[in-house]
Amino acid sequence: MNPALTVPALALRGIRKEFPGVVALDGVDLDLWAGEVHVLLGENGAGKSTLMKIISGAVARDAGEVLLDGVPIEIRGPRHAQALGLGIIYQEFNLIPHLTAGENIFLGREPRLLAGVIDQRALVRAAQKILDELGVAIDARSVVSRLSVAQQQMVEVAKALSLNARVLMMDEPTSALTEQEIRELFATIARLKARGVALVYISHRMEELFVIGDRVTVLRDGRHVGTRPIGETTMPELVRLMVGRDLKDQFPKQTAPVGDEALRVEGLRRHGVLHDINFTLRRGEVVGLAGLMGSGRTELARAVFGADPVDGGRIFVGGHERQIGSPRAAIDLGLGFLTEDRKHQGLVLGLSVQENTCLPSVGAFSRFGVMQVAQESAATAARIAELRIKTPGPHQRVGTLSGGNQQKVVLGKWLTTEADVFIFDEPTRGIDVGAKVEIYQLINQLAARGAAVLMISSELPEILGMSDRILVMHAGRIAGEFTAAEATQEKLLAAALGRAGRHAA
Amino acid sequence: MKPREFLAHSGRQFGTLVGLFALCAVLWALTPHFLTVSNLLNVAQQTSINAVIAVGLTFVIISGGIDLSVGSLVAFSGVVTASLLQRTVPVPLALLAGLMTGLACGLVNGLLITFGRLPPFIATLGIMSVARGGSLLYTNGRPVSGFGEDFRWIATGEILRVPVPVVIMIVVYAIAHFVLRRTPFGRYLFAMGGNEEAALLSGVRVRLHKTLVYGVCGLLSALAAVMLTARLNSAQPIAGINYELDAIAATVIGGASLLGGQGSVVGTLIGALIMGVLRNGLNLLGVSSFIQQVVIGAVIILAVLLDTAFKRPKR
Amino acid sequence: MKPREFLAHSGRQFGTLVGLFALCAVLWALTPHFLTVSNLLNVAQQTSINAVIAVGLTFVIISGGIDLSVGSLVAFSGVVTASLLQRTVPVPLALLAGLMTGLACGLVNGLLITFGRLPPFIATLGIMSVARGGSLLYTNGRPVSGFGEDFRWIATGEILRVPVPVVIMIVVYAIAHFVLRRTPFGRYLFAMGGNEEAALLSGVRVRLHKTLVYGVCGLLSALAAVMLTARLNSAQPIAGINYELDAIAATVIGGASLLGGQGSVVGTLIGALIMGVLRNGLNLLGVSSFIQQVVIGAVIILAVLLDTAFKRPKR
Amino acid sequence: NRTEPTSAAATAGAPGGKPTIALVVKTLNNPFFIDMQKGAEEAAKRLGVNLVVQAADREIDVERQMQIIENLIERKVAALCITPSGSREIVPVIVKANKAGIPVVIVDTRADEKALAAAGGKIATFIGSDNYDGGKLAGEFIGAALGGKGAIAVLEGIPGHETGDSRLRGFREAVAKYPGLKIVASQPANWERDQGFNVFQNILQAHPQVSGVFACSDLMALGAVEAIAAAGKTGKIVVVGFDAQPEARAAITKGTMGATVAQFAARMGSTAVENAVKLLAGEKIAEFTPVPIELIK
Ligand SMILES: Nc1ncnc2c1ncn2[C@@H]1O[C@H](COP(=O)(O)OP(=O)(O)OP(=O)(O)O)[C@@H](O)[C@H]1O
Ligand SMILES: Nc1ncnc2c1ncn2[C@@H]1O[C@H](COP(=O)(O)OP(=O)(O)OP(=O)(O)O)[C@@H](O)[C@H]1O
Ligand SMILES: [Mg+2]
Ligand SMILES: [Mg+2]
Repeated sequence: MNPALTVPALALRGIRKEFPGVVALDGVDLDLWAGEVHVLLGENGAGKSTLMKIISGAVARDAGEVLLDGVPIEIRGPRHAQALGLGIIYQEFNLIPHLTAGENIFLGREPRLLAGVIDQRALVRAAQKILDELGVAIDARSVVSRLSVAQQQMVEVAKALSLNARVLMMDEPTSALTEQEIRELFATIARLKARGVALVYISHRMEELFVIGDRVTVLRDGRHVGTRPIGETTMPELVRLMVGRDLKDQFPKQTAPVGDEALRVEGLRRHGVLHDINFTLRRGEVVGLAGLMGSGRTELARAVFGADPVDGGRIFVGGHERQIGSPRAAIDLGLGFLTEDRKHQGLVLGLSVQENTCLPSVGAFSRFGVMQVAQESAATAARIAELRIKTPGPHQRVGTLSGGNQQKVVLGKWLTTEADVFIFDEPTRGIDVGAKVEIYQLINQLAARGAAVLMISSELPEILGMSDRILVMHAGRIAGEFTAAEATQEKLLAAALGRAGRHAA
Repeated sequence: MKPREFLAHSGRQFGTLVGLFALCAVLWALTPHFLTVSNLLNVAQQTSINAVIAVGLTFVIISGGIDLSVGSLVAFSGVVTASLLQRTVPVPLALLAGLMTGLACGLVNGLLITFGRLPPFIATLGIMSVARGGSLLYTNGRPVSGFGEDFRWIATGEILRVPVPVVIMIVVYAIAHFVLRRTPFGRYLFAMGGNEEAALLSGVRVRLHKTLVYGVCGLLSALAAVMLTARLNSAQPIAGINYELDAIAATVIGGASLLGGQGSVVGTLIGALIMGVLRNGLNLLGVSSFIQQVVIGAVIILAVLLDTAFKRPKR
Repeated sequence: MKPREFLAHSGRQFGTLVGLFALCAVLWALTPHFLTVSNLLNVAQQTSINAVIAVGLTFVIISGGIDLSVGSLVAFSGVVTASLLQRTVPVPLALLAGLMTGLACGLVNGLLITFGRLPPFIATLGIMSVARGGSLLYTNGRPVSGFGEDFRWIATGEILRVPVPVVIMIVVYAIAHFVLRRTPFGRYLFAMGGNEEAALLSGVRVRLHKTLVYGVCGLLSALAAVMLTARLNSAQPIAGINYELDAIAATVIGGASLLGGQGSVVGTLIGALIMGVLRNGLNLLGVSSFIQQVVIGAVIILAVLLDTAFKRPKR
Repeated sequence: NRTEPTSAAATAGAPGGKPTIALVVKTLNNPFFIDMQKGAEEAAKRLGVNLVVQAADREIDVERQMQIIENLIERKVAALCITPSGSREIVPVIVKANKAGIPVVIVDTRADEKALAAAGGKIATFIGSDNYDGGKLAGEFIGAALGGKGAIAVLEGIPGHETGDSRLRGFREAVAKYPGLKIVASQPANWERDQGFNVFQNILQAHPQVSGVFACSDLMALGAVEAIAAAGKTGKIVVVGFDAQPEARAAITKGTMGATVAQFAARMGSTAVENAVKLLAGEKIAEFTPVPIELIK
């Protein structure tokens, strides 16, 4: 009889892993069956990624057993894991910036002409085929550092697929993707499932798991708290398992009184990227900015923030025209910009939670050129508490935090500044449901305090649930503007595809 | 902090310190001349010049750069100071001029790197050559020597029985430690070295601070030049050749990473002392000069091996 | 590719090439002796030794490392080869032994870095000192000289009217270019230098390839040693001092980043030629020795400034 | 089994009560100083004293030499023989040795007398010959060999280095006496053999008429000899070096080199140790012991 039907393809028994100051995993069991999509749920820092890294050979376990087809195995390293047919898409990108997409996809497994010679043509062909099957328009010969975050994510997916693994783990593959790519990805997952691949799927987008999941396992604080067939559970039950309490409202939107104009952009242009951008943000307002991958939302935010030069246009802050030549100038004018790519633009991974949290406010925290350590510590402690950042302490290196907790630190950075115009680019990327609600509440508080918020997001429910007003970008232009009341998912999508919507004034 | 966290945090320094003590213990066992007050002061004095230069390099290296020109700047600022002294310019003025020369050359390095967008290696390699040639031209290749006792006090004087160069070194290290740990400038160095893009987007004026850090490095080279000139009672246009290597070595032994974002002033001091003690010990032992080179290389490797053993991370 | 994309892709090389041509044009205008076949062959020969070392360093630098020991390895492999030749060991055997010496020392560098977890700067600095001391001990500080014509052919011979050293250089560059662009080893160098963690997680055997790359660098240093020994008809224990600086300079002028992940063999060749042409030109022009240093520094800065101007990104 | 330092400086650190004499040269990477070491060792053995020989890695590193001497003073050696890397830069450390009561013998390169007097330092004796005189000898030889006319080239050492500088001054002065002799090129080759080769090869391109070359050291001269061979001009250009290294002597015998200046390093080394021993025994020694400088041709 086919062993695939009697024993799990991969089984974990009593896995334990400890880092200095943290028990990341404590006696976790998990069964993965061929042909199932097994969803892994848990709060930020629950230990999901660590568990996956143990299977992929990136992290060595302290205790426990790994069984492949019922046989205990020792995973010696990433290379060995690949050879065993265990593939993974890491939560944090692991691409080589100066190599091309194709070279990244086949890194370590290049097709050869002779023993020691790479068959570059075959490589490009094979890579292009995988990318095309994924339905993304990426040239396999383009250098990865020039791809957008979403495109890089798709390269990661392609890389994992190229392994032809029998167990494939995906750690938040959709956090950087928009609807379009997510659909393509789900189609791919369905194909793999039919082929008998065992899939692990990690995501904080709860709605997704009911679309593709077969079974779901919940981790909390490194412990296994339950496994359920998808059909036999409900969203509230899972949330309760994850966070240990009920969540009343996923989008606790509160409207604040709308005040004066906080930021106005007129005729902003940047060659090939932004065309005649006009919009206004008012105090107390949360404005959503939707759009497809590559529509230029990030570019717009960078241009306003002084991170990229512009070719023309005027920017008014608090009603006065301002020249914003650098991020420093923007911050001094009361702007804050939470970047979408936390690893490369958001954090200095080698520095501590405290040093990162206070970085934009270093000037404010110093008197006569001397840092006021007490103030810094107080502010950091406040952020750790407010955002429930899971860290052994304020002096922990940010690089060792879980992805979601890193994201919270980026958020904390800007909350620590005295900004009153916030540009949030994908603020809840990688953040668990419980913490999302807290962040939404924070956004409410900011608005209530009289701040203006521009929230860029690829999650339409979030845009719809949290915005007072919604802008939609398409190909570097503002292609539509909607009030919260009139907006629907369909209207936004149509505008994002450049098909409908009315032009903003 | 728990001991383990402490090690994880300052493991590099701790390990190197153990290396330094081990080295001292070995020398103490091998020669009675090592552990005497006068010899230890001697070592401290001999270390002081390299140590002062190494502080500047530590700053630069933490910020993610490198400065090869320090040795040439030692020569250049040295001959400028010396020639002014010979023209009987008052000592404080001559010192100021020398220090400003170093600062100015350092700022040129910085500007080439920030506004000229040159890799730090190239900019400072170029300035290294230009400043060397400049010193030779300025002096016609001859040393400039013979100064008054007031100037030479910088090398020969004592404050509370501690030689002045050692006092200067201690003061420089205290200030540098403070700047690195307690001022915005120090914080920005770590941020730029760790992730320049993130630092920029967090409002750090990267160009300004990068230019400044090379200025500081030049200034410290000039200070070292003053100390060297007073010590030798002469400023040579060919002084300081290969000093950059010693200074970088002290910095890296002390735990800084050439990739930037890591390093400490205390570590650098330990690194400089390891090199100073090692050379002193080999002289005391009368080890032949060929074998000395072998031993120096081996000890540097061993010291840092010992050190990495202390912070071996788990997979 | 569109011209703009082409520039973006190979901008560094293109810019440096313009720099090289500009330099040649200036020299051609200033002296009739520059643009003659015999002089150009001289330049090529004079460049060949640095160029061969620089290839090895380019590999190391692309992989994110550094090798300071190349100069000492030139000396060490040189005296080993020479002393064997003097004991009338057959030339091919002596060559093999010399090359293996370089390879072995390079592998020691690599092992210290991978298994010893030492920073490359420290490991190779240590080996630099050890190998230098070793060469001095081995030879008692004296040169080893006088070889047969068959050995000296490596320096004096011609193949199709091209001097043998130039032929060696061309062959080395052709192979190196192929290795870097078309073999997994070359690919992995870029990967390790670009993001070591990611390379490791992709299943690249980082330790193996890192160890190997230092071995290759040592091997190429040994090849340079053979060329140098044949050229000077003598191997010296103090040969190759500061060669690392020239080689790193050639590599960085050629567009490699000391942070790793970037660089090309062609760029390095251009970089080495810029340095070679520059020195040759200054000799031809009879520029005074002090001014030479100023000019060398200034031209290095200018060449790379010109070059960065070509790839100034929009942001 | 550590021994406590004995009170008498003259016997400290010396196993068996033999006094220790230190010889500090510029560098031991140079055969000239190795010869000096050999001479000193031979004398030390003969006279029954301990000898330590120390040097910096780089000849130009005056500060390192100062450190070495300071450390030897700490070690309380009985006498110091020094070849100064810098004639003026050596003065402060001579003063230190004076203060520690250690007699100083200067070898090969003079300590600057004015600076020494100004600093109140004193040395026991100077043993050696003058680089300047050697340069003059070389100049006179080349003038005679070329019949007083022709184009000559010079290979300098590291720019700004004192040793090379004095040799050059002597050479230039001697050549100036021949109106028909012209120095058409004078370029640095940093004391290195390969640079001697490259630089002279380049000079030959620009000045093919060169008929004589003076190199400030034999290393560079031997590099030039190979460059001449590569250009097929062996025997047509008079090469004069400095230091009389065995290889240079061989080249002179072979006829590929014209002459070299000999300074008798071994004799300087042995005389230095002999003088030091006399000093320790309280004997009087001469203030200056000339060592002949000779042209080998
Ligand atoms: N290298 C490391 N060093 C120290 N602590 C670590 C390291 N890697 C992970 N941790 C800690 O282990 C715990 C689990 O982290 P993990 O990344 O597995 O969480 P996660 O469930 O994937 O969270 P998220 O949803 O935020 O991605 C966290 O507290 C994290 O800080
Ligand atoms: N570094 C870069 N070099 C060249 N092109 C880039 C770079 N970064 C982004 N682009 C391009 O600019 C366009 C817009 O960028 P981006 O994808 O960040 O926009 P976006 O609307 O914010 O999308 P998303 O946030 O979903 O990634 C895309 O076509 C992208 O490929
Ligand atoms: Mg995770
Ligand atoms: Mg974006």
